[in-house]
Amino acid sequence: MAKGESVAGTDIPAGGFVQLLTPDGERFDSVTTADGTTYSVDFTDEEYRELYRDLVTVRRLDTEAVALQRQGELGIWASLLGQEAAQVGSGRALRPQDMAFPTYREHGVLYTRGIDPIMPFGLFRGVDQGGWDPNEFRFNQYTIVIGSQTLHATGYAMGVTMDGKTGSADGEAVIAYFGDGATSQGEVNEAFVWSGVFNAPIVFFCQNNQYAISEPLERQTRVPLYQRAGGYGFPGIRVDGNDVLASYAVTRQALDNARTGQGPTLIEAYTYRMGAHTSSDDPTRYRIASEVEAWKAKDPISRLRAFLTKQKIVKKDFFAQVDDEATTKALDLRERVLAMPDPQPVTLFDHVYPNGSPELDRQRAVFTEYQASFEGSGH
Amino acid sequence: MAKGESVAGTDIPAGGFVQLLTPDGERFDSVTTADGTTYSVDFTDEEYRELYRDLVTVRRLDTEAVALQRQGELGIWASLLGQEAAQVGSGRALRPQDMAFPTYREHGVLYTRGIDPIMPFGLFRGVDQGGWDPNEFRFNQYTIVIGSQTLHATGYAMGVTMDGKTGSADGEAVIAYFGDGATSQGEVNEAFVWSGVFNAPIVFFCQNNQYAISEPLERQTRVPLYQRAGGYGFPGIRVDGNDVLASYAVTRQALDNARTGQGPTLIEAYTYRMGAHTSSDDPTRYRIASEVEAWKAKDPISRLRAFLTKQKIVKKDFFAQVDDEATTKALDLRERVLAMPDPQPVTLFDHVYPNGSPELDRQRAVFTEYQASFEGSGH
Amino acid sequence: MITLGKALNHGLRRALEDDPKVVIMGEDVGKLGGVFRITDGLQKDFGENRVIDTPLAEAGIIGTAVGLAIRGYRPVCEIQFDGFVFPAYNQIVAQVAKMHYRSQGKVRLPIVIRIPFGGGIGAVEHHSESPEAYFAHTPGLKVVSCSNPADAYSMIQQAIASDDPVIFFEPKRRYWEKGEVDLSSALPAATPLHSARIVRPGTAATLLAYGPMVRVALDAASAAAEDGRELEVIDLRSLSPIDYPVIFESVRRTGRAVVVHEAPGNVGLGAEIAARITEECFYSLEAPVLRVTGYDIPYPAARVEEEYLPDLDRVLDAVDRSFGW
Amino acid sequence: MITLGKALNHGLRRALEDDPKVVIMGEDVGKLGGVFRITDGLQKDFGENRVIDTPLAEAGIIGTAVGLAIRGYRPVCEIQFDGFVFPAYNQIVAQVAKMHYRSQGKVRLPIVIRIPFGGGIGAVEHHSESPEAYFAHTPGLKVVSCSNPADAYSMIQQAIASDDPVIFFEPKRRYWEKGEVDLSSALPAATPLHSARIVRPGTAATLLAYGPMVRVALDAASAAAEDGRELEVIDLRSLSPIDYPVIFESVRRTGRAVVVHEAPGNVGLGAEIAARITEECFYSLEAPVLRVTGYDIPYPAARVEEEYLPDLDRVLDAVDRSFGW
Ligand SMILES: Cc1ncc(C[n+]2csc(CCOP(=O)(O)OP(=O)(O)O)c2C)c(N)n1
Ligand SMILES: Cc1ncc(C[n+]2csc(CCOP(=O)(O)OP(=O)(O)O)c2C)c(N)n1
Ligand SMILES: [Mg+2]
Ligand SMILES: [Mg+2]
Repeated sequence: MAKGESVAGTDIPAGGFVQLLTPDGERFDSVTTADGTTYSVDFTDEEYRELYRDLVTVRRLDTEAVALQRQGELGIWASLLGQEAAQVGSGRALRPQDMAFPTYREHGVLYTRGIDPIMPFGLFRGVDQGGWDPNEFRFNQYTIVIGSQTLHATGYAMGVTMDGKTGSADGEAVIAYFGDGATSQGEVNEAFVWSGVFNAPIVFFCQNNQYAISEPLERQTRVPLYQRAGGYGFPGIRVDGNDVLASYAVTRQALDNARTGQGPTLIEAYTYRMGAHTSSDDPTRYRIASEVEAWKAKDPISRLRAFLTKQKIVKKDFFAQVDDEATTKALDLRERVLAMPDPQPVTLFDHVYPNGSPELDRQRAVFTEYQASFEGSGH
Repeated sequence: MAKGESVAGTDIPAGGFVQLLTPDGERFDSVTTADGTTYSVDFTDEEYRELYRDLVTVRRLDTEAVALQRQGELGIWASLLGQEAAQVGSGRALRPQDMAFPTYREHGVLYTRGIDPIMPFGLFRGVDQGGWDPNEFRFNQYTIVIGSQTLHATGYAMGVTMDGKTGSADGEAVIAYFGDGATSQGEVNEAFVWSGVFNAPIVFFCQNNQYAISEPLERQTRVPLYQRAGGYGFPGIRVDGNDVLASYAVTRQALDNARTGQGPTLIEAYTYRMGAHTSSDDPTRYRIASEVEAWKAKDPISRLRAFLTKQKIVKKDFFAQVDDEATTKALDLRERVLAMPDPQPVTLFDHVYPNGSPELDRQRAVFTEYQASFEGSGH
Repeated sequence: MITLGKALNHGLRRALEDDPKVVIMGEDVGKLGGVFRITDGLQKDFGENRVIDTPLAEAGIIGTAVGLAIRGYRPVCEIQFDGFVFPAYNQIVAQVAKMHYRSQGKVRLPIVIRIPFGGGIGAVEHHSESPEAYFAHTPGLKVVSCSNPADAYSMIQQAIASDDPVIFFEPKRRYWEKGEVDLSSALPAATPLHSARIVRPGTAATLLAYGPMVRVALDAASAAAEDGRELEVIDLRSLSPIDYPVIFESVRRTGRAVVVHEAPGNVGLGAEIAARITEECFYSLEAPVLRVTGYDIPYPAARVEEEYLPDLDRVLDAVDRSFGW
Repeated sequence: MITLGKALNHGLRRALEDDPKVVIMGEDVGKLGGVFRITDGLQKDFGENRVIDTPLAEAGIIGTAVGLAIRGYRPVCEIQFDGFVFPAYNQIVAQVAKMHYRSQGKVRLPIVIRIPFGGGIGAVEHHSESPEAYFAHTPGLKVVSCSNPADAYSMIQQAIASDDPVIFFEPKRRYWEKGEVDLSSALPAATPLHSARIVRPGTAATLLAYGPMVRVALDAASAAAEDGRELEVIDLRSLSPIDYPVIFESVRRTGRAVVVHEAPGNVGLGAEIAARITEECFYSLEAPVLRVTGYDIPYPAARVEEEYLPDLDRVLDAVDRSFGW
């Protein structure tokens, strides 16, 4: 394995990024950026296999979700197809004490946190709003309003500092996920302002999948997104988001910088949304097939597979076995999604306020009485 | 006059800026920044005198306004003391066809546009909301909500492009004023996004007067503000905002770039708010006298005066004459402010909608009847 | 027969044709034609300068529209979903609503802000809200909502032609409902933008609704008619100002009124309408004005939204309660 | 006797003392002590980690407060003036208000958002607004307003101690009004945060007010008493939820009600209160519930604001009209 020649950092050329694994499965030992940082990974064979398992599994679960949506079992689904490496790489880079703030597409990150993948399905099926306890899973609730979670993550990170939980190798770090489109939101830029001013222990992880629904990157910026960071006083770096190794290495480094008190980093993971924006979208209206084809050649899974094969890290039946396991997981997921019960109507009135409200109690009582009036009437 | 040695540009060191006139009145012929741009001015003696007149006049009018406020004749006043050079320099750099979007402090810019300085006094006296026709004066209304005008300016600039009024030397350009504090507002950063994406013919002119009310610059950024621009794909430059010549030169260049189709520039005019934030503020609570003293030595007026004197550009009684003229203007202003009539109560209901509203007509009628009921009752 | 969505599309097209200063702007309004296809084909035919795909920033959409309006343009802004208008709220209430007043009439902002609103489409959070009260409570804004294809076609054109800033609420779950639209009709012949309309005459009680709830009110009236109770249904069309003369006249006749909307009841439009009717028709009322609204909860999960949304049964129940007073 | 502003300062100080998780954040809250000096001296005594001067970004203030709350803190955010809350509106209505519901009770956001509100101080635009209806209409938020120093002292502590997100409206023109405050009193002994209070008993009609208008209502009641008309004055204190039992009981006794607030009347709190009273006390009402409010115009220039603001005369005029019905 050669020493990486690509030079990347705050002044990498457009299109340049940190890459450790080429689309053909060639591996660079390390990459050194212009600022002198060296990125590398040192995985055991089993860890490589584990990464491959993750990638395949999150894609397979995603495929199942797409199917469930088509069959009317989910109201909508936001597929991560094509973004597996960015998500698995960054997600695996998190240490147990770290906290993640996702958008609505980070099913892969969720999976790598060891969370039951069914967790967000309540939201997409429409049986609930997708609520869970962020602190239990060190994984915040999905956020639908574009960009808002970046401020939540920043505030949480300020709290980490206030709690004295930075400045050492076992400090805590925070990661905020968002898309290329989100970089245009005022709130996201305010998160950059605040993180710089308070030297917050945070990593901004932007999955630049080239589109915000139909709008191509040029509608959000005319320079590479990672460069946004410099104007707020922290480093920005672009990584090959289809390379799980580089995504891991760069995120791990940035998180460790954050936890040791060196403040924020913006990571732009350069990737591509292979599917529709969501199941409601029709990408053929705004992008051409050849573009999608070109990105297929950069697939995050096939390159790791090529590497594993070339390096003889895996046994003959490994790939089939992984596929089988993933399918088993997917079918289990399907079964459990189908079994998700619809909420009881009267739960409408629950959890509006921690302390409740007499006005709501009144409305709940009226509602209950009204519902009861239909009993036996076949309503 | 020596060739300026200071090198400034998108990579000038912290504290470095474009300067053509030192606090002692030394003049550099030109300054060349790292990106190769050379800034210089080529004024006639009369033009130098005119600039001096402007500086003294806007300061004198401001002093009068402060006095009027103390005497209870204005509800509030936002003094420009210390920022005269940034405002006169940039204001004089505008060409007649250009459009300015001020905050609430740009009385100096307003003056250089040839506008009667009484125009904003309705707002500060409380007899109106400060409304005028932006297109008549090529000077938008004062904007109080921090940062909002930067988006208005951006939209206006997009309209300039759509009207085909860029791309030549007599094209139109737009300038948006805002403070250091404003750079933290999401809306201002959105204005940067949009201006980059649409290559809008706009100059963002940030008067960094070191404070947002009580908050020092460190609460908004940990790197120089002009560097914010790079991340949006356009140049940023810091200029000595207490140097009227440099402020003129840099703004003129940026405006000409905008009008000829080269897109936005962010100018950070490095200056100091010598007075209180507004008449309601007490700066002794948050800053020390020695800091203010240090900035006094960099006064924008005294340095031009020193230059005019050394260069023998003015006659003996010039300075006294300018002071006298300014005082005459100030007293005239005072008189006219005192004569401003209070609005008629019923005008409350005017101008809510261009097309009116029957509901408002009803409320106006009720109000009028109610008012009439007090007639003769001494109410 | 065309759908309400298509009627809006035709109306926008005609506005673009009629006035070169009209520009459409928003997220995904170009090639995609908007997530609901309301601007379908317009960028292709009018170009990228007239139909502008914007950065993903709602404050930016409205803020730049203000600047474009000062420059002489007539921006028609699309907010993708009701729940995403809030990043633009500052620009709308502090700038769009106030600039004409601030300038003593010297600055007009002929901006239309289109917002697909309301629930019933099985969506996730933030996609089913009814924020109209936030805007109706804001002086300086006019607020309207269409309920059928013919109105959609004329009202969007009237809103664009008006020099007032108009918040234009589109009943998203009715986008696919069809109706007759005379695409050759001239604007001046249309019902004025701020007029309410009696869409079903009746004598027993007055139902007041707008946008997506007009259909529900009409269905309720049909059902009541089978039981021999003739309900009058008024489509408000304009939410601020409200066309009160039509309402008062009706309620004085019927003596009973029920207001229907999806938004939470607390400090909603129904409250204002109830209060005004009571002030003006006190001695005509046989019962208090009743409200059938969303509950005072965040919009709930899709699988239970039908329990949240006013429906025929809840409207009839309110009518019954009014008669039982 | 201390001022209302000072009472808030004492209340905030005590909250900081009582719970190490309480943090104050906002623009100029540190050395300056806020533009109204409500946080005066607190940063000096509690440090920069407890009293945080923030960047000039209201969405940032509320958005980071959400994150701090998830982390276990209890942020008390200051919005400098009423008119500057709108950049934070998205965070407030889409996140703060909804997160507990979204999470099915798993995430509590014990955030207090302090907003000095209302007019009468001769200020320029955006400094005199009354945006409470925007928040009261939003399920998931609790909204309160204090009207006197004693309430200011206890209510701010109760709001901070509450796990509900609370929008805390401070009547800025009453900051300098003095009253007795028992600084040693224990919180549990105070009137509950969401209770209304009869501040002057009466029999002839019920006046309902909150925040800055309570004083106006009390003055009107005094004046009316001289004419032999005993008005009951209720200080609502809580604007969402409203403590209706107290109100209904009063109106059933008096048969007449007048609601007073500074905010524009259209779709304001007065509308809701009028509608609810009418629904619940229909047969007790001698006249419709009347409203004395700001007009439906943007807040006007200072020199004419007294004509805009409800005052003693307008309140009495409404009472007269009620009696003349
Ligand atoms: C404030 C806001 N505006 C609009 C939307 C509608 N919307 C949902 S996803 C999306 C595009 C997001 O693009 P990007 O940030 O690149 O993330 P991606 O979906 O590509 O992962 C839009 C416009 C929203 N959710 N929130
Ligand atoms: C959105 C908003 N928040 C708060 C304020 C209150 N306020 C008025 S001026 C000011 C400070 C502005 O600082 P800066 O941008 O540096 O401009 P300067 O006053 O120094 O010229 C603040 C916080 C406001 N006007 N608008
Ligand atoms: Mg994207
Ligand atoms: Mg400043």
